[in-house]
Amino acid sequence: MLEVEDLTCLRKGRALFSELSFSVRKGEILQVVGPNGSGKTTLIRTLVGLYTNFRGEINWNLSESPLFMGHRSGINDHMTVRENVEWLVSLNDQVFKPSQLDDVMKNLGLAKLESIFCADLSFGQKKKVSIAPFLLSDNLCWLMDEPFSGLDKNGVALLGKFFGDRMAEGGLIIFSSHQPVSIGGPLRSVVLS
Amino acid sequence: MTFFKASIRRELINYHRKPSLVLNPLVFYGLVVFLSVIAVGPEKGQLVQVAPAFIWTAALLAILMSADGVFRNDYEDGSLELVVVSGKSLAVYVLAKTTAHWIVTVVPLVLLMPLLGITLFFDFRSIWVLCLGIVLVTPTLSILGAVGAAITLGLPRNGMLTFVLILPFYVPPLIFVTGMIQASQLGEAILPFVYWLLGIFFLAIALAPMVLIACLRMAAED
Amino acid sequence: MGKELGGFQLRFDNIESFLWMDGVGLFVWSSYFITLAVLTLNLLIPYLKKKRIKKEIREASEN
Amino acid sequence: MLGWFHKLGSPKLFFEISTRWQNPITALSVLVIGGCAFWCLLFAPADYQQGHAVRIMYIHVPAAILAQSGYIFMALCSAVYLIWNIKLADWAAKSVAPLGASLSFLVLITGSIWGKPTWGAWWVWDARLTSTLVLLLLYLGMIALRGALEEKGTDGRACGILAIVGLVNIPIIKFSVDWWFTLHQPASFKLTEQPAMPLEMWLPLLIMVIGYYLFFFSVWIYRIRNEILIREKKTAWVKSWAGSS
Repeated sequence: MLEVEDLTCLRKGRALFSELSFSVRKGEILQVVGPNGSGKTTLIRTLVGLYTNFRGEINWNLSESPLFMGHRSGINDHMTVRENVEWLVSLNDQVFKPSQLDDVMKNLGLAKLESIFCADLSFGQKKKVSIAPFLLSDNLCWLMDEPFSGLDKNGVALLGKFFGDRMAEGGLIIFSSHQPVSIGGPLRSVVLS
Repeated sequence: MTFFKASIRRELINYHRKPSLVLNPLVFYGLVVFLSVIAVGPEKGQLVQVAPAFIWTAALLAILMSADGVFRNDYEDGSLELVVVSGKSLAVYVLAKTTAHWIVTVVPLVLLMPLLGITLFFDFRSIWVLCLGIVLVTPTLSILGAVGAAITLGLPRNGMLTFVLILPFYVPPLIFVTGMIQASQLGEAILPFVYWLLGIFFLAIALAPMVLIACLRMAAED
Repeated sequence: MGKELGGFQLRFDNIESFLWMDGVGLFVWSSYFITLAVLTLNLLIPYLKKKRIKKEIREASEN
Repeated sequence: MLGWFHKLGSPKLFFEISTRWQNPITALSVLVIGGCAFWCLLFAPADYQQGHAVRIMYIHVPAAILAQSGYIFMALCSAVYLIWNIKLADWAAKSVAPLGASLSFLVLITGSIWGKPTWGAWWVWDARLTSTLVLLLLYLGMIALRGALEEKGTDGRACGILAIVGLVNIPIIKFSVDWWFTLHQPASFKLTEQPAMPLEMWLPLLIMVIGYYLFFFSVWIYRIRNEILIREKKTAWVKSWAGSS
């Protein structure tokens, strides 16, 4: 679980948001909402340890570091979809069978694209590629920055369903979104102004 | 170890897909040497005397120039922050990066060396020493170049700054490696130079990872 | 050579020899003047900058 | 120890304390350097080999000492900043760079002017001149990196890291340049093989070095105060300071 107390993030001497307190338990999903520039990305990056210019306390109580999806996709344009997914998965110490990858690709609507260079994919397709390692992993703690942006209607519904599944398995998900999202289950939110 | 293998494989795939990253430094190197020959003149005695100077200067510039981009792609597409978050050893990551960079820039350079040596009227012993010098000095140059690349990471592409920052640090390796060639041409022992170059290399590989990791963490932060 | 001045030995007989310094006067004097210029600039630049900053802060707080 | 550090790390406190010190130190340094210059020009003995040209030594050597110890000082400030995250230490490091660059420039200029009457050439690729040239390049690189990163606000850590890398490298550079010099040693007059300096020469030199140190710190204080004013310009105490006097 995660507990955040009195978190204040500073950017160029100015407080982006101040004295934020919340906690997330296993089996819960937390949505970070707020308009552009309210600090959603910074909050996610702070939680994951990428941003250090903050005051307050962040306590993770986890056995392994969470899976992270950043604002930038982490997809290398000169590698194929499969190579990218393999690399991303190896970062998380996971192994998978080829059949598993096929299933995930089919689920994401990326079947038969495995040997395509990622430079040739659309923005939404790339987003799906960066979602793939999450589905191939046993790690139930996810931190995602704007996972829904760029996805089509089916993609949004699909990711919402994945969220619901993970929650049922006792997962802990924190994601940011600038638009309201419905998932298969209760959703708590932190609002940044 | 698996992470090292995965990283280095990824690097090599990238170089394979973008052969210009391998070819451009090589062509640049050949061009600088060619222009220097034009400037010095084709006379044999003179060439043998000054050729080591521009061979090394060209190698230095070519390596530094190509090293400037080693982290850029990963920084821009967000892979770097994923590596930082994943908790994988950044030291292994930078080691894989610089090793791959060293392999793809230096191996062609060593292969090119006999050819260059013959056109510059070097005898076989000098060519051998030249290759040895390349193998000994370029790891240090690669590592220092990576430090420059990491410090300027996140700035708009500006090769000049990396040059200004890192070239002063290239002075010691340059001194020892040119000294080695000159010693061999004068028929003196080259072993002391080998020791010095190795010493500098070990120092660089011991200290550089710390610096590189700090720089990469910093770059991932913004 | 020279006379005693409070325990110190004066090394020159007259102004002319002081300026000439056996032929190296130009070198000695130019390096002293360059040093003077560099050191003065080192003091002057931050001093002027401080005045400028002060003015800026004052104007900013008045508006 | 840490508490004391953090207390001194407060920009406001440093500003207040330095207000009292800056003018006396500046005045003292001008007095010492000026007075000592008279001593060096009028009363110091001429060298038996170089004649009066040795008087250049009195302004050249202290500048060289300060250019080098300035770099060490800068690296130390950077280390303090990187370890304890005290912003003032970063500003302190930043304030050293232009000063150090100007001093190493001074070393090179006076060195070459000194070289003409003694070596017979404006420039000699002597070990010390060469490593000072590298030092100047390191300072210039530092300033360039600051300039490039300042807008993003990440200049402190990058420059700090570079300064420390440079500190590790300076002895290596010095050593290798020495080696290089012995490899290519030209048959010329060497300054290093002088007999021990008599008291009436090294005493003014020592005083000049002290004067240069005082000068270094007075300029450094000026620069760091400016830095504090710029970075803290929105705080109440800076506004009241600007309004009051």
